Amino acid sequence: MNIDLSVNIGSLKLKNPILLASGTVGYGNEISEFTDLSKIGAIVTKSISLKPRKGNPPQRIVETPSGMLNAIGLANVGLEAFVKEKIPFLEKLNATIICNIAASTLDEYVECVKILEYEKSIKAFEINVSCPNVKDGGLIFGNDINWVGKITEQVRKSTSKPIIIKLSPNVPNISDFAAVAKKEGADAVSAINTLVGTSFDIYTRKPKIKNITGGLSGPAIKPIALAKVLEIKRNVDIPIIGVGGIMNWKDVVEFMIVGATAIQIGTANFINPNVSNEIINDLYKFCSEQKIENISSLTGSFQI
Amino acid sequence: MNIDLSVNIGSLKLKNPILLASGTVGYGNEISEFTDLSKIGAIVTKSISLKPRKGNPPQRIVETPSGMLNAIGLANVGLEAFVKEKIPFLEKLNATIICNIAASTLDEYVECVKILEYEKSIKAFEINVSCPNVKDGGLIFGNDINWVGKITEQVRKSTSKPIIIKLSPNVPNISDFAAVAKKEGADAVSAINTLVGTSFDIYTRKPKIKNITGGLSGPAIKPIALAKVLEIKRNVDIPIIGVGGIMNWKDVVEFMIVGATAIQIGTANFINPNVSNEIINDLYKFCSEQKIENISSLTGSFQI
Amino acid sequence: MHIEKTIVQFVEKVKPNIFLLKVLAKNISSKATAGQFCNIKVSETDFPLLRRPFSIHNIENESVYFLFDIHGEGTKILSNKKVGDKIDIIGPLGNGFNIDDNYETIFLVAGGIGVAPFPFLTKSLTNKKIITFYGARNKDYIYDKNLINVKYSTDDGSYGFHGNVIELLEKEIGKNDFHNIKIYGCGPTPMLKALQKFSLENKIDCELSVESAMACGFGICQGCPIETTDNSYKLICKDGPVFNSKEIIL
Amino acid sequence: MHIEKTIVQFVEKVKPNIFLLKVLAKNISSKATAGQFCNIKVSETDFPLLRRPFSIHNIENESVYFLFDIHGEGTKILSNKKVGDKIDIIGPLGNGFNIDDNYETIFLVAGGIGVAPFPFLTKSLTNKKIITFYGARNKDYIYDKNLINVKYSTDDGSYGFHGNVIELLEKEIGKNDFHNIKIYGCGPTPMLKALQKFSLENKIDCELSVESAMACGFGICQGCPIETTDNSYKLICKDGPVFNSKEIIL
Ligand SMILES: Cc1cc2nc3c(=O)[nH]c(=O)nc-3n(C[C@H](O)[C@H](O)[C@H](O)COP(=O)(O)OP(=O)(O)OC[C@H]3O[C@@H](n4cnc5c(N)ncnc54)[C@H](O)[C@@H]3O)c2cc1C
Ligand SMILES: Cc1cc2nc3c(=O)[nH]c(=O)nc-3n(C[C@H](O)[C@H](O)[C@H](O)COP(=O)(O)OP(=O)(O)OC[C@H]3O[C@@H](n4cnc5c(N)ncnc54)[C@H](O)[C@@H]3O)c2cc1C
Ligand SMILES: Cc1cc2nc3c(=O)[nH]c(=O)nc-3n(C[C@H](O)[C@H](O)[C@H](O)COP(=O)(O)O)c2cc1C
Ligand SMILES: Cc1cc2nc3c(=O)[nH]c(=O)nc-3n(C[C@H](O)[C@H](O)[C@H](O)COP(=O)(O)O)c2cc1C
Ligand code: FES
Ligand code: FES
Repeated sequence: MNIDLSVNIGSLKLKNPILLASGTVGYGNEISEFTDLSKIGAIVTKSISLKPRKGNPPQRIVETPSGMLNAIGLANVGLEAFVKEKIPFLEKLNATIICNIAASTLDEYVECVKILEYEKSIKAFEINVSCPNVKDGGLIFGNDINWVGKITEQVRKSTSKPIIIKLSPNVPNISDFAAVAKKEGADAVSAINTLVGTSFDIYTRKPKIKNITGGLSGPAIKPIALAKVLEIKRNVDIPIIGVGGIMNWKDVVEFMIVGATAIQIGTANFINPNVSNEIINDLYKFCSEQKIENISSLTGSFQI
Repeated sequence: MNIDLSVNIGSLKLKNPILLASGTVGYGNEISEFTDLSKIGAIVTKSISLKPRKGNPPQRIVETPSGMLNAIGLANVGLEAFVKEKIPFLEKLNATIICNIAASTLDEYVECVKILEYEKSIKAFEINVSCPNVKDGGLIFGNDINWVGKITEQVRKSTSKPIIIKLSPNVPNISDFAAVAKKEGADAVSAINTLVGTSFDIYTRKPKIKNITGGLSGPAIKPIALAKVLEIKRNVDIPIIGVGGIMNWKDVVEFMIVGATAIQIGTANFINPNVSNEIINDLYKFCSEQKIENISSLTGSFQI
Repeated sequence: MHIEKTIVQFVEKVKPNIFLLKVLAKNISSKATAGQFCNIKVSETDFPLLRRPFSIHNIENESVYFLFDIHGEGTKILSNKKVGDKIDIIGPLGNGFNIDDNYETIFLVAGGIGVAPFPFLTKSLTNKKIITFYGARNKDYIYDKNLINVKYSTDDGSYGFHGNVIELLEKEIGKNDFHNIKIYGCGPTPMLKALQKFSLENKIDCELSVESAMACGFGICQGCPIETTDNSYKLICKDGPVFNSKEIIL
Repeated sequence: MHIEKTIVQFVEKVKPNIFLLKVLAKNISSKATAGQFCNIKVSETDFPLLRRPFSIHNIENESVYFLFDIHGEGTKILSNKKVGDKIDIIGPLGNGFNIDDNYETIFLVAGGIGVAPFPFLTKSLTNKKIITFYGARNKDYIYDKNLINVKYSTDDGSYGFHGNVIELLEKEIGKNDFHNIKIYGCGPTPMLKALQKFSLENKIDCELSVESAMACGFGICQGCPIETTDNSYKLICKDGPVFNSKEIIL
């Protein structure tokens, strides 16, 4: 049997549904020593802002039960260095690039997209309106449906590439956000970004993370992410990229069943930097065993 | 040194800050074989509704990484049987009773409270506006700030006992909900109820829980619960009862540091039905070692 | 009901996928009856979070035996225990099999690892004519120590009757002239369903030990309901795990 | 950098709270230099979630040694490994100590379990005069195998100098006439701070191996920054863990 792992996110065709999540693989340099990026559906690059950002002071991460908190604060090299140094490297590796953009103002999103519009190897933009770890922008945008609408609208006007809006899970009605994104012209949504969490040292009584709160990721949030994807799938007709706590191929199948067209792997890369390619192999096996010719047939195939 | 573990939640003085969370100890019968309920700060009884509720069909629970989903659906004996059978039993055990009430309409809350107003041994009401597993009421109330305000207002008018509003974590701005509860006369808030989550079988493609979604509890949600308590503490001057993923005395101290006056133990009871009394002993030890005379001095003592 | 820190006396792989665990558990062993179960904390950490329920396989002096197959993470951890390790066990839990002197002949019907409670039950059924019907996937999955009068079936025909255990039962019941039969069944739900049907059709009194996901195991979480024929729910952990086959909807 | 399935050759309790682990790791052993570390998956399950970073204690043929103390759940699990168990290890990671031929005398300054990388470093520093300053909580916490020329301090005075290792260093430095000294330090942050101050005041070249919480260990999570004196951040896992003491703000 011929197994077809390819999936379509709007006009974007990917060789398989496995993407690497923004912020969990940098710009591909380091992880490329462990895994073949040319075989992955796409790499979503670390959130890029117009100017470089130092990020938050340490301590930035802490482990929690089946998860971790991070408050990296969007540390990144800035748009210029990204274009000059990072894109050429990824091109050389034959990686499919989705560029994730973060910004503190509506104009900054637009400006970034306009500049990057001419980078041929960027196949799509993922618009991060949901970073919990920065003071300006971030969840001020991501938890406000009007902002999400406006940002989508303006970004849509500024690019012909597919745009994916990365949604915040810290809201009771994520499907309303997906609906707005769709209405304003988004090609897809990613769900979910991290959930706001914290952790304190009981002796010093200080937060373990300098930023006080951080974003919770990892297996702990998987049930929540699945519920958010399902909620969107049942209410809005837009391709969904599922993210949150995926550790193995079973998790991928579960996300696709509840409605994801593709998925992203985040925290799992830290533990096994080759996990994405292992998962792709495992998905082949699963599809063969289950006689699933097109993996895309899994999407939204839940039986309720 | 004399250690004082007692805490005040408004006018309600409790011998220690350890409460048993609603829905995780029934009405005390079974767990009383494992733990001495007279020594616990209080037992919060399983959500009671005006009429008995059968609850949701099986399967109702599933384990998840460091957590579990439940969709019990507020199965309960109803107000009448509660008064006749359950309260007398708890009285005999010398347990301090906080009665949790769930309802599908505003009137039902009011009616329950009015009937129970005359039960002397009920020391306070916890108003559950945040159950994720029922069709009517539940999160329709809990995620809507106007409903939370109205319910608090009406319940306040109907009772002279302390009232505690149990808040939903499925919102981006829990402190606004706490502020409304305070404004309308609540004596305290409990944070948090469970987060909406799901889990699917990848072979049958069916939800593992018949209700499709369930409420996520256990250590997985602890970082989120801590962040919610901290958010309320920094914005609203109201006693907070911390709930979510508490497994041991360290977790209790952490919740108190970020702002909890008292805490509730939920899922942990299933794993160790005597954990509450073990924690009380451990807190004594901790306070002695750290020379903390009044445990209440921990509340909100974070160093930021 | 006790929360007991038991001590591992041995864990043995008795079949390719089946393990026998023996723990020293004074309190639990002195109270247990056949068909009851225990809720086992398989690790000392918070992972896996929940306890795992297992039938009491047998009791010997102050020891309790469990028979289990490797299912997922929890049973894997349990299978790796070493002599002397401590295991935190709550038990005995639930209501076991009702032993009723009115019956002459007892059929024990086991599917797969559902055989677990039957050695203890066999021991408890003194002065009865017992026939054990034991269905397994194949020869390698049969562990029949401390069972008596066993008739086997295997799905692949590698041992005994080729087919499932209910088919075997149907075949055998016609052969002999049994009096006053009572059936005790334990196994996967599809088998129990078939057994329920069989017992109703043949008007044989039948008790079934059923399974469900469990969080607490003793009635506080309401997580383990089973629908009853009078249109309400009972709790498998507290009201069961053994129910009269007429009482429940599988 | 490799993801290697290593095989446990032994785990030994060498001191009440200190364990020595030896694994067969062909790839890692052939590439490692002193001061580098590995990121170890202590269990085969998803718990604990993250790897645990450990300095390479020593290399012998195709084996890698780690020396660790029991800190929390992860190190406890590691200490329970058995001969033949498989452990998934990523390494060698980071930049080790710079071995510079311009120096005659080498001071190794270790605080507590910070002694871990020094046997490998000692072995790598051929033809140098090495003095090892080793501070520990008390006698029971000293594990000095494969170190040379050791001067001890203990917090409680139970062995060697009574005080901390920097006080010992200050005392000893006055005594002798050392030439061309280079210091390599590893230990808890307060000790490294004191050592940094000491080396700056005494104008001695000094490299410090620092610690931080880590998620990935090789530069993809940005979780392990350290502030540098030129007002930016470097990554401890990738740019370190060894830094020149002048370069970083502790
Ligand atoms: C009353 C009762 C008695 C049982 N007696 C035995 C016995 O004697 N021998 C035996 O091998 N097994 C028995 N089981 C089944 C046993 O509990 C499961 O095989 C075990 O919980 C699987 O755990 P795991 O971590 O290995 O599997 P996983 O699949 O990783 O477990 C995930 C979750 O699902 C639950 N779960 C998975 N399978 C079952 C199941 N069949 N029943 C209930 N919960 C399940 C687990 O408890 C856990 O919470 C019994 C179950 C019940 C309810
Ligand atoms: C580069 C490097 C080299 C190290 N070398 C050694 C060594 O050779 N021997 C040794 O005993 N220890 C060493 N450590 C410290 C070791 O990593 C921690 O003791 C270990 O991670 C604790 O894990 P745990 O699960 O037992 O503790 P827990 O406290 O339960 O761990 C909880 C979390 O905090 C992290 N954490 C806790 N303490 C530390 C710490 N001191 N540094 C970094 N992360 C920590 C853990 O990795 C984990 O994510 C080193 C750390 C680093 C960064
Ligand atoms: C260390 C870390 C850094 C992250 N940085 C970003 C980021 O820059 N932009 C972004 O959109 N998401 C970022 N995320 C969120 C992830 O892309 C992903 O949405 C989230 O981690 C949930 O997936 P996971 O559970 O698989 O990690 C980051 C996550 C982690 C753990
Ligand atoms: C099985 C189960 C049933 C619950 N039932 C109720 C309920 O009836 N009313 C209520 O207010 N909360 C209910 N809860 C929520 C708990 O009271 C608590 O808020 C939540 O579980 C988080 O705490 P934990 O992580 O310590 O369990 C229930 C939780 C569980 C796990
Ligand atoms: S398992 Fe908790 S009530 Fe049955
Ligand atoms: S630990 Fe991930 S970048 Fe250093």
